[in-house]
Amino acid sequence: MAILLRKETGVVVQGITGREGSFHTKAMLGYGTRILAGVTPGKGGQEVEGVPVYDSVVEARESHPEITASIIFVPARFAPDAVYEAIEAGVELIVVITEGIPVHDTMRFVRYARMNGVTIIGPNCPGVITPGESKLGIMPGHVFKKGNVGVISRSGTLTYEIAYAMTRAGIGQSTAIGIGGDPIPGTGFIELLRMFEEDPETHAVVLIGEIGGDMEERAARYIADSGYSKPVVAYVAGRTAPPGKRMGHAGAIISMGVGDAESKIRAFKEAGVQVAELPSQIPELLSKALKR
Amino acid sequence: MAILLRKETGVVVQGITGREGSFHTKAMLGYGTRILAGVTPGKGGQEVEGVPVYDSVVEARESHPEITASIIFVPARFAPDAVYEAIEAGVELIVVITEGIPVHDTMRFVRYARMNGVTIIGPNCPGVITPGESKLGIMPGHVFKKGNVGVISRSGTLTYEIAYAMTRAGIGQSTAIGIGGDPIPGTGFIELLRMFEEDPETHAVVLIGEIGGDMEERAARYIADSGYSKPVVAYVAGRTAPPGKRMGHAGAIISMGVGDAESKIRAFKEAGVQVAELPSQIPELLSKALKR
Amino acid sequence: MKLYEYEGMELFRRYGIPVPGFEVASSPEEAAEAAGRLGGRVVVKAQVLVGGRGKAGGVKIADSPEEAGEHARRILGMSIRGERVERLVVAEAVDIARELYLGIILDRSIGAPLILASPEGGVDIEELARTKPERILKTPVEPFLGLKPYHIRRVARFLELPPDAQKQVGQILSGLYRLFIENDCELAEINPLVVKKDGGLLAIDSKIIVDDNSLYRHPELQERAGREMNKYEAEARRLGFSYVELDGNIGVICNGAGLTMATMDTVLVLGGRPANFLDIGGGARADRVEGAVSLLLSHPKAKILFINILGGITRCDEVARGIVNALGKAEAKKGMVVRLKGTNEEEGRRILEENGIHVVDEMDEAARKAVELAREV
Amino acid sequence: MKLYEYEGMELFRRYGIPVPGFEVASSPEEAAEAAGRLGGRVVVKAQVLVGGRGKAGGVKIADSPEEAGEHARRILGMSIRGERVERLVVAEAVDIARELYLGIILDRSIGAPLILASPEGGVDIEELARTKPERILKTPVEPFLGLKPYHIRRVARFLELPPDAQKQVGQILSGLYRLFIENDCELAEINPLVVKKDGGLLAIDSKIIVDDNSLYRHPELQERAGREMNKYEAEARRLGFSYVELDGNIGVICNGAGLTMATMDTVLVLGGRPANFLDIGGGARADRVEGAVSLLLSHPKAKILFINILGGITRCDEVARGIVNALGKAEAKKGMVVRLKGTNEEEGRRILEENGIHVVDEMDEAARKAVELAREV
Repeated sequence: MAILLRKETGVVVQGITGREGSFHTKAMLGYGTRILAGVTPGKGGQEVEGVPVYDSVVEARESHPEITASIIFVPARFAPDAVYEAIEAGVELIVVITEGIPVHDTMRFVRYARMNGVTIIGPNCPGVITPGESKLGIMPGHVFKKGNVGVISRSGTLTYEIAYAMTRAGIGQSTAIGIGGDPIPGTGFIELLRMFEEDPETHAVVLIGEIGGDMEERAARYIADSGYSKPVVAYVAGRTAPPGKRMGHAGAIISMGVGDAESKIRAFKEAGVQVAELPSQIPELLSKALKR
Repeated sequence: MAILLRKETGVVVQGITGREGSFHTKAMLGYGTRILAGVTPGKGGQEVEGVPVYDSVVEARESHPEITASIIFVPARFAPDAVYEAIEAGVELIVVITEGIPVHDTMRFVRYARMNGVTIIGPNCPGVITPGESKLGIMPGHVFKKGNVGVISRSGTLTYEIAYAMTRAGIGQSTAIGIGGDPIPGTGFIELLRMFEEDPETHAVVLIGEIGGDMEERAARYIADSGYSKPVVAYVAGRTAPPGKRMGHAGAIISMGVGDAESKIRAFKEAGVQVAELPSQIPELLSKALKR
Repeated sequence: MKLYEYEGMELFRRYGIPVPGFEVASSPEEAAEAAGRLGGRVVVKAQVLVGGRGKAGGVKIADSPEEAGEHARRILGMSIRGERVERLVVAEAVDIARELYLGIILDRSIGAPLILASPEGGVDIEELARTKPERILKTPVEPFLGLKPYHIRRVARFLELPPDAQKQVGQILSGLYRLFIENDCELAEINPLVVKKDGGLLAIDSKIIVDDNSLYRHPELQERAGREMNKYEAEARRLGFSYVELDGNIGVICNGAGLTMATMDTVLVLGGRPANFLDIGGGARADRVEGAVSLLLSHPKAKILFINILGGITRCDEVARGIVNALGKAEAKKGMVVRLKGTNEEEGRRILEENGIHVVDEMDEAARKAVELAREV
Repeated sequence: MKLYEYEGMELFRRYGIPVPGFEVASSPEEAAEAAGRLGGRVVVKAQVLVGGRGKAGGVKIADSPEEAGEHARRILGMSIRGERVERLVVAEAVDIARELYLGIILDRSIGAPLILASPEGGVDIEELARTKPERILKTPVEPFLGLKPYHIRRVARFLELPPDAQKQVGQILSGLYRLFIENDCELAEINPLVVKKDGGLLAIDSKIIVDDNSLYRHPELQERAGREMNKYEAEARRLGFSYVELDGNIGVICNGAGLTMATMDTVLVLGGRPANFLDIGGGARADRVEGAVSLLLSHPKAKILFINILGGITRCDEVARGIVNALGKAEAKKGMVVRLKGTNEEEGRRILEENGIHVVDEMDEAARKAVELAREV
């Protein structure tokens, strides 16, 4: 099963002719992603890695009605426009790779997408991968392996580190989602936990949190209150972070007394979630949880 | 069954202390409407016809969580604010009686309500009545009678005229809705036709249209394309209306070649809908349709 | 409320939409002087709210101030579809390479602004919609988001403009959208939007309709509202009635727009011709009814009166009193049919019958009677 | 980006939020002159970006220009939580009846602006949220709709203000909301908002944080960004790294914010203390890596270096070359642990080992090694 992304999912790449867009189009095609079209305004008629380029998402979807997902590699100033264009054109899943989008812009397109029933992953994220099927993102595909553990993370490289450790320990992933490091992600922990709950092929979930905001605390409460049926293992990065300082990600900041790692770790523990002290402990915790 | 409004529906009256609001509160209470609270900012703590008045819809709902519907008697300049307040407070059905709201304001709150899953009836409308159960509007209750015919109308007085004719002919109504005479109604013919389709107690539907826009044409297409299962009888007012002139209702205008009565009547006939030439013919057409 | 071309052009200028130099003139002398100031060739255009002024001879090109004055003399005072020309626009003539269409309407079916664009401008857009719908781009704008760069790109592509014109289209469309939103427009149209020989874009005609309900927040427009009305329309407006004149001879007074239209339709179906639409609204008291009845009693086209009231909030006794009072003050007598139903019906009927006015029970019967009376006059 | 109090007060003024008369001074003389111009009692306030200046003695009342000058002499140059006071605000003293709190934050959990209001102003809002949460009103604003009259009524009621103050609250809250939106704020706070003895409202302190990602559209702010940084922070900013200083002695360089934090956490768990957060980002080439390594080699606090790279888009060979280049140019030698995994791992390892740098395979092992080395220095 997996969630969000399948082998069949038809994809359009927005910003396909750019350096990032073309590089990752090649990598995604190599992984098996079904990229049907690309979009760069003014470059309609060209081709990138054999993928036809259109001037607009509407035109791309007219020619390829099977497109239901988009991945956006457009610079921060133009990314919101690309999101709205994709929503208007009827795309159902939008992965926004772009980093550095002003949070007021993100707030608007995230709300608008939600009101229109469109799922956004990101911005400032590595994307989504369903190992062995399709990759809608910039993660190195080889560290992932098909399996039964769902991964939800606010981080990029740390996710690859953890996925790689899992893979080496023989624990594969059903789907792995990097929700992005910005303060307002399009899709949060709870929505994805819900999707994994309904996915019969997912037997356990890894949550990789970090300082900033209270998404981990809310997820912990959701797990406790909903009687979440699958084991959850968590890791929270940023125990050394001082208050008021942005730790790389725009969202990784302890502010107004909210968002430190201890609060999140405590919340997870109180919700019965196994918390790894080091990323390297996750495979072992998962093995134990899956055996039960 | 009926649609939208039942005996149990808990109601708040926004603008209850005004002349219109208090007058119709009394009339609605007399009809049996379950009015639990009223709202007028700054008048919290007062009573109108025994109904407690609050400063805000949030406070009214906190004290009366059974409130799911609102009726708005607030002047045009303040009505949009009242609608947004009701949406934010979690009301599910909002009847906007107010006439003269700028259409750009209406466009915004209608879209916003739709995105939030809230049903708006109106603005500039007589409201909704489920005869024998509840009345959320300004129509004279006695012309209606419990029965099996759904009524959907863009008009006020004309609806009473037709309902009265039906009632005298022994044909009662399941629910009657005046959607209002403005160019952008919160709820249109098609949505209500759909609700009546699913209501087992509704055996036939009367559609009372008028010039302006193409809602009648779209409803006709919907009836034809969906294979609508219940007989529909229609009347279209405004055959004498000249183009470019507003016939009372802000929405009753033939403009840019769209909206004349002939086009609507033709569309209904092509969709197999019985069209009455005079309002007085409706009861007879209904009797025939219901006998089949 | 419809704006005159020059009012729209002034709005265009205010919103950064390029327009040719122009002046407004209301005499041949002013027109000649304006042409002199503008220099070179000018266009003299009648300012009317109805369409079709070109075919009616209301638009002329002049090569000199003298010629502009001569055209002005011929056009001023002209009647175009019943509207007298009081004012002219004198505008710089433009070297036109292509004519485009660009407009924004408030689309009722989607409940949002809809951009209309066509590479075939200068023609009647309704006509084009019928004959070549594929030549019109319709692209909606989400009012909560406003105009986005992708709308501009889409429109520029459809208008077959070169990439370097995109910025100018963006400026024009952004200006038109802001104008549309900030002025509560139902329609804001540039037709034609011309591409000059040098590639630049220029709006050379405007059509703007502002929502009447919004006029309270546009005081400068509210002052001007109703300026094209005749005296009966102005009086109805003053009294707060919805009122529209038609060509028939049966004056119609009802409560409620739908009932009024249905009443007129019934008259038509039964062989009569209504003289007007007059809706007294809900809850009218005697004085308002008196005003409505007096208005039609004084109107030469309404030979007989048909009053059809279904009382809800409106009380029949108040209606009856209003009718009686109007009749008492009227100079001319006219045939009258009254149908009265609903709240306080008995009292109303009593008042009317005491004053010798017969009350009919049913709408169809009343309409039939009115049509009969009208045949006799 | 945090704004100084006076910058916030200037924004308040620009958005129609009433503030007392004030001037900015950077010397005792300027402070005394400002006090003279303002007349009467004034408050002399240290301008720092950290909190707690009141307790640190950074806020004083003066009854005369001379006294203002004396206060200024004492406050200027003061260090408040490590921040040197360079500037003062000299403001009219106000007769205060009540102190309120009014702020707008961009709430992450609802993804919308959230208005915070409390009748207990002048105190730390975080503290109040812990101790008396019921005394804080939280009301969200839908960004597509903006501030509505019902928000204003709700806030005015909660602030226990008389009905005639509602208009003034509306003006202040509308101004604050526009300021918040137009300046891409994460936080815009008036604390306290005071009710004067005469009933009027006045904002007498500001706290404003602007989203760093938005600075490109606020050029006047972008110019000032980074002004509070020390030389290492400024250098890291120039090079485009995310960089934060801590109190430990192990310099950390990683790719990716999450991995950097996790690496620091691992150091901590294994008994060490990181000196910094330094994320070189994705796809860094040799020159960028060289810059990062050189920065920490020159930093006195980083006694040993721990480089942890998981290559994806980042190539390990480029990382290795960057490290070698930096070491070649460095004046001081420092202990170093390198963990390298992923794209072009073998090549990177070869380059480093040719230059005598041992590469560790696993992150935990590497961290343990770094902690050991740090103990020895």
